[in-house]
Amino acid sequence: MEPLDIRPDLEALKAAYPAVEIAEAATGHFDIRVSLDQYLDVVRFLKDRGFNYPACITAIDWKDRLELVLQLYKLVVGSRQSPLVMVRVDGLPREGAEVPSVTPLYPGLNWHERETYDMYGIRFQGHPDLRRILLPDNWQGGHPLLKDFVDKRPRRPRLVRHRDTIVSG
Amino acid sequence: MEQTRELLINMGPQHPSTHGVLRVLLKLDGETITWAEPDIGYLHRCFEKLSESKTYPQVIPYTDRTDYLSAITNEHAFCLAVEKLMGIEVPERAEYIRVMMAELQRICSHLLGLGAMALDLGAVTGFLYAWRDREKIYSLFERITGGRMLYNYLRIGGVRNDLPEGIIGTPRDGRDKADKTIWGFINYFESYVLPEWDDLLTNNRIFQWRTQGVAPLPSEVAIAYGASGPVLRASGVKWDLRKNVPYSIYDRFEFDIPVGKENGDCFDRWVVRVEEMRQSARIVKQALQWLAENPGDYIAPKLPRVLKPPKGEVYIRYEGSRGEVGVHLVSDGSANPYKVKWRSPCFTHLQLLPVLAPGHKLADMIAIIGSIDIVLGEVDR
Amino acid sequence: MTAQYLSFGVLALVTLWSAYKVVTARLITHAALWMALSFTSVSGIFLMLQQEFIAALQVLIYAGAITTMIIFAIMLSSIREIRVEPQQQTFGQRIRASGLLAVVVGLVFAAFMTYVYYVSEIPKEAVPDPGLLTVRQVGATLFTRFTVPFEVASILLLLAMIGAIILTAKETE
Amino acid sequence: MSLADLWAQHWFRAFVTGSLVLVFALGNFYITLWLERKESAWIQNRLGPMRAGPQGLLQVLADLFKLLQKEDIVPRNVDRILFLIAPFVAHIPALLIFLVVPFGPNLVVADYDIGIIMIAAVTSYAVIATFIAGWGSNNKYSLLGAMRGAAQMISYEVTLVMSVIGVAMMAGSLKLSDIVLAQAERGVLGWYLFPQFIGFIVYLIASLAELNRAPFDLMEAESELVAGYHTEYSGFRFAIFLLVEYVHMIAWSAIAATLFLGGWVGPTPADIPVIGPRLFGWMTGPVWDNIWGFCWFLFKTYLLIFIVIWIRWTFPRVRIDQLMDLGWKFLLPVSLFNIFLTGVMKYGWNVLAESGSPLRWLFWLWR
Amino acid sequence: MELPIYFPLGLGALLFGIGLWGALTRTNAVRILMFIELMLNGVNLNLMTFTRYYYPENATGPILTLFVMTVAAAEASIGLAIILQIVRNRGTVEVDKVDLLKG
Repeated sequence: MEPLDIRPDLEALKAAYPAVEIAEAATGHFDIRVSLDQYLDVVRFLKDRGFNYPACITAIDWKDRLELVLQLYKLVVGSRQSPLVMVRVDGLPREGAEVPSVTPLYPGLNWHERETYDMYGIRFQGHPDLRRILLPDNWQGGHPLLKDFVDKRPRRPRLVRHRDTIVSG
Repeated sequence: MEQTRELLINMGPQHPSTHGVLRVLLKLDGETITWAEPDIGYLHRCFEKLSESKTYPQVIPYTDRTDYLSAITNEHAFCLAVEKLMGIEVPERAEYIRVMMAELQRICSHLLGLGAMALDLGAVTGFLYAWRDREKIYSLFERITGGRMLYNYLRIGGVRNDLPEGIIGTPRDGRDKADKTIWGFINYFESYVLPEWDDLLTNNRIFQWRTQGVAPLPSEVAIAYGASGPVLRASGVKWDLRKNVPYSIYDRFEFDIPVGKENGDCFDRWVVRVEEMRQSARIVKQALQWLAENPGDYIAPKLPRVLKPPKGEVYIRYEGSRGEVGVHLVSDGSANPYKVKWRSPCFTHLQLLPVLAPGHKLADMIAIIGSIDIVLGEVDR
Repeated sequence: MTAQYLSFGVLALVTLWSAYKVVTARLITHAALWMALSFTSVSGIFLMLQQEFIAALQVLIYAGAITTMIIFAIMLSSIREIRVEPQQQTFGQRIRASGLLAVVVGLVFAAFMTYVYYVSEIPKEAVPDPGLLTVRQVGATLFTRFTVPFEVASILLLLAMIGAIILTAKETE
Repeated sequence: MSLADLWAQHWFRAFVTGSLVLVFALGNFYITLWLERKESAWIQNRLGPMRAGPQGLLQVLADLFKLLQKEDIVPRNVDRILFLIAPFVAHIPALLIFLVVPFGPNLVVADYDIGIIMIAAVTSYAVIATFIAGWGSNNKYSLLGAMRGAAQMISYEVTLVMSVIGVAMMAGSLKLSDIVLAQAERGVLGWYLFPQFIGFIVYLIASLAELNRAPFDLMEAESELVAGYHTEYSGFRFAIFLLVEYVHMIAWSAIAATLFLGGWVGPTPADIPVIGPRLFGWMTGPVWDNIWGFCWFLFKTYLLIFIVIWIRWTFPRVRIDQLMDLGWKFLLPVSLFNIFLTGVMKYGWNVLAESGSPLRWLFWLWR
Repeated sequence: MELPIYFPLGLGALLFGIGLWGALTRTNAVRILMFIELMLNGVNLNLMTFTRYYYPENATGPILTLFVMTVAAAEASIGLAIILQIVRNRGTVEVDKVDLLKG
């Protein structure tokens, strides 16, 4: 059970794609900052280098821009400490972001991409069946996990006036 | 000539054997399924949006509610993530208590998963036996944490309260003390319950008819679809995060990882889970020995009332009872987590249904759903 | 004495009424069920004639096997038109006209039977209550004097089964 | 009109014995339903009904009243007559079987000398009753369920009759009372259970499938979307279907007890070698024979009912295609082999009887 | 048997008559098969009546009826198989519509 070292793979990636920034985070995973157009090639490159296990794909809303995060790692039977790699695409516009889908490469991310679309509104080109997964199909309220999301559904009138009954201390 | 036109039916969301509010759209040609599509979202409680407006300790009760059948493992995952983010050192006694509770919870959740699958296949007695043993674990948990199913027992940095007096008991406790002391339960569990499971169901001819050869899952497809936990191991991939990506103090325990054959089918997923319960019992025994040898009461470090972890991100992978639970925390230095992403194994396993179901009979669909053992709380979050 | 007339009268009435209903029942499934009823009452008459073995066989073969087979055939064959029987306009007249035909045929047949009955030298008066024919005797003669017809009948059944399977097996297998 | 010559009247005797059989069936239905609840509770280590009456004995009464007072909904565009008569047609086979079963030495309603064929003939009505129920309730799903149930019943009816022929060959007659008498001579070890063990096992499995019970209850399985042919029934009519299922179960257990376990044959207290005649001598005589016979018959029937219920609560459900494979490809050949085996063994015993060679004891079991 | 013989004989004849009448008038093939069974039933009934009234101890009567029943069962199964084929090919089970030989 020898610890798995993925540094050579990252050097090879750096050699292949110089524009990529690779950094090791304090909490033990590797961040790979990628630009939008190189994203799919980098993921394909990593897959060929043996990163076969799709952990999950999600997005982070930094209030002015969206950042897509794809987590992969090498599932090598008998290995220890197989570190996680986060492929990050920053600077996506908050509405109408278009990102190539990785479902053809990793079928396991099919629903994760649909959930990210459902929650953040990032459209994935090439996804076999991109529609909302958790929210009802006829949901018009926008994408809930965005920081500026306001629930526009009509407020039901509150039947009992809450304030008067309880004498709050 | 008049073809038997395909029957489109939907199973659920109030179907008795879909383990909660899952709706599966099925196209049937006569008796065989030609197309299956799960439809989820009926139990979506926006866990991730909620936790963005809560402080770190306040999020812990929410994590219980995701996979409500193994609450301790979820709490454990979240606490590990925060501790890694803030670099908190957890006292050793708390670590042992956490591991013991997590493994007991794994036994309990497997019992229910196996019992529910047995019930769907018609073995009502198997289901009730699972219920009986779960009650014993619940009475233990009630004495330790106060709750029976959702505990809010773990705290960031340790546990809320120490184990009550005399709950560990002595290794000689037998069946009579099964719900009084943990040793009593473990001895009762290993000597009486596990052999009974094998006789009642695993070696039952009709059970084997219904499950063997149903929905085989090759290991490459399992890995490509992100399967994890018992489903992945049943397909012959020896991958257990407690061993391969050790967290907490799991590297101090020795236990082995049950693995199914290459094309693991429903029966292998069943056998792997039964075997895993045996391994969890072994871990609990080792934890109990350590807890008995060094009593103490230091269970949680002094932490400021309002936790403000440094800016940064963490993604930890935890071996939940149903698979790999991923917690991705992003913190901006404030008291509230900026983003919490809960990578749920059941959510990922449900993607296997459209791959596994076609070609099988309608009755097999029940066995398939039972064998991948999904909990809708975790699927919909 | 009257018990026999009474029971025969009831059974005969049930048989004829259900046979008539088989002809005139609008839905074909009803016809099948009426047929089962007529088989049952015929088996009742066999019981009256103290032939239990044949009565039981009648129920077993006719009311059990053949009716079920016909029901399955109805289900498989004309699912669409089960509900609505094609009501040709002339259907009504045809039935009424042919009702006459039934009576004529019945009379001709009965006349022919009575002629055969008188001309043949069968002993005219009924034999007093004879010893009952036990199944053992029937079995014994079946396998001694009638072994060849018995084997031929079994081959016939085999052929029927094979024929039915070949004709109806779908090509999918 | 004294009772004696009244009894001589055929119709009066038929009426009395018929009603006695009906009382026997309903009484045993009550006890079997209670036994099913208690036994399943015992197997699943819970208590079962305890509140209604001592040990829950009145619970079944409570169930029946609950079902009786429920509104008997007859859906609108249902095939009215068929829908209404279906439960009662389903009753015919269940009750007619008791006609032939010997409860005691001379406690038989009508002892036909074609006993077993009569049972086979009567059970073919169950198929028609299922179809009537399924077709009557006029909904696609219950029709599908009915056809599936009918198919299952037919394929297992053949096996059922074949498995019983072995017993008829051993006893040399189809009359059930002859079969019981034959077993009486052979003593306890001589019951047909031992030589006909294959037949007994095949009979048990086939009768479970015929009853749509235990591992073969495809129709009520919640995993199947079709809830069986009695989906549209409610209230009283549904109670009748429940009654039919249990009376059928009792009937099949009674037949099994008669054919394989020697119906009313059993040692009575008077037969105890030394003290028997002196101490219990007064208990002999025709009336007492009937009473002891009936007790032994009940004991054996309930032993088999116990086994049937036990099987139901331990085995999971079988899939429809496995069910058909088991029926046609395994049970039928096995029962045919059993017939062949019995024939050879009996012939061997008779042939060697003349030559008197010790080899004969090899066939002793089939003597 | 006080019942005069021509009572069951008459019933058999009438049963046969109804079977014949139905077979001639109805057009649904499955129903025609039913009438054939009815006719065979009539025949059986007559056979049994003669056995019971004149030759009760002679076992040939029941055996002949047994053979009639066997033939009836075989004929019914083959008939239904053929009907299913007709339905599969022609789409209808109405006898008067299946007139391929009209040329």
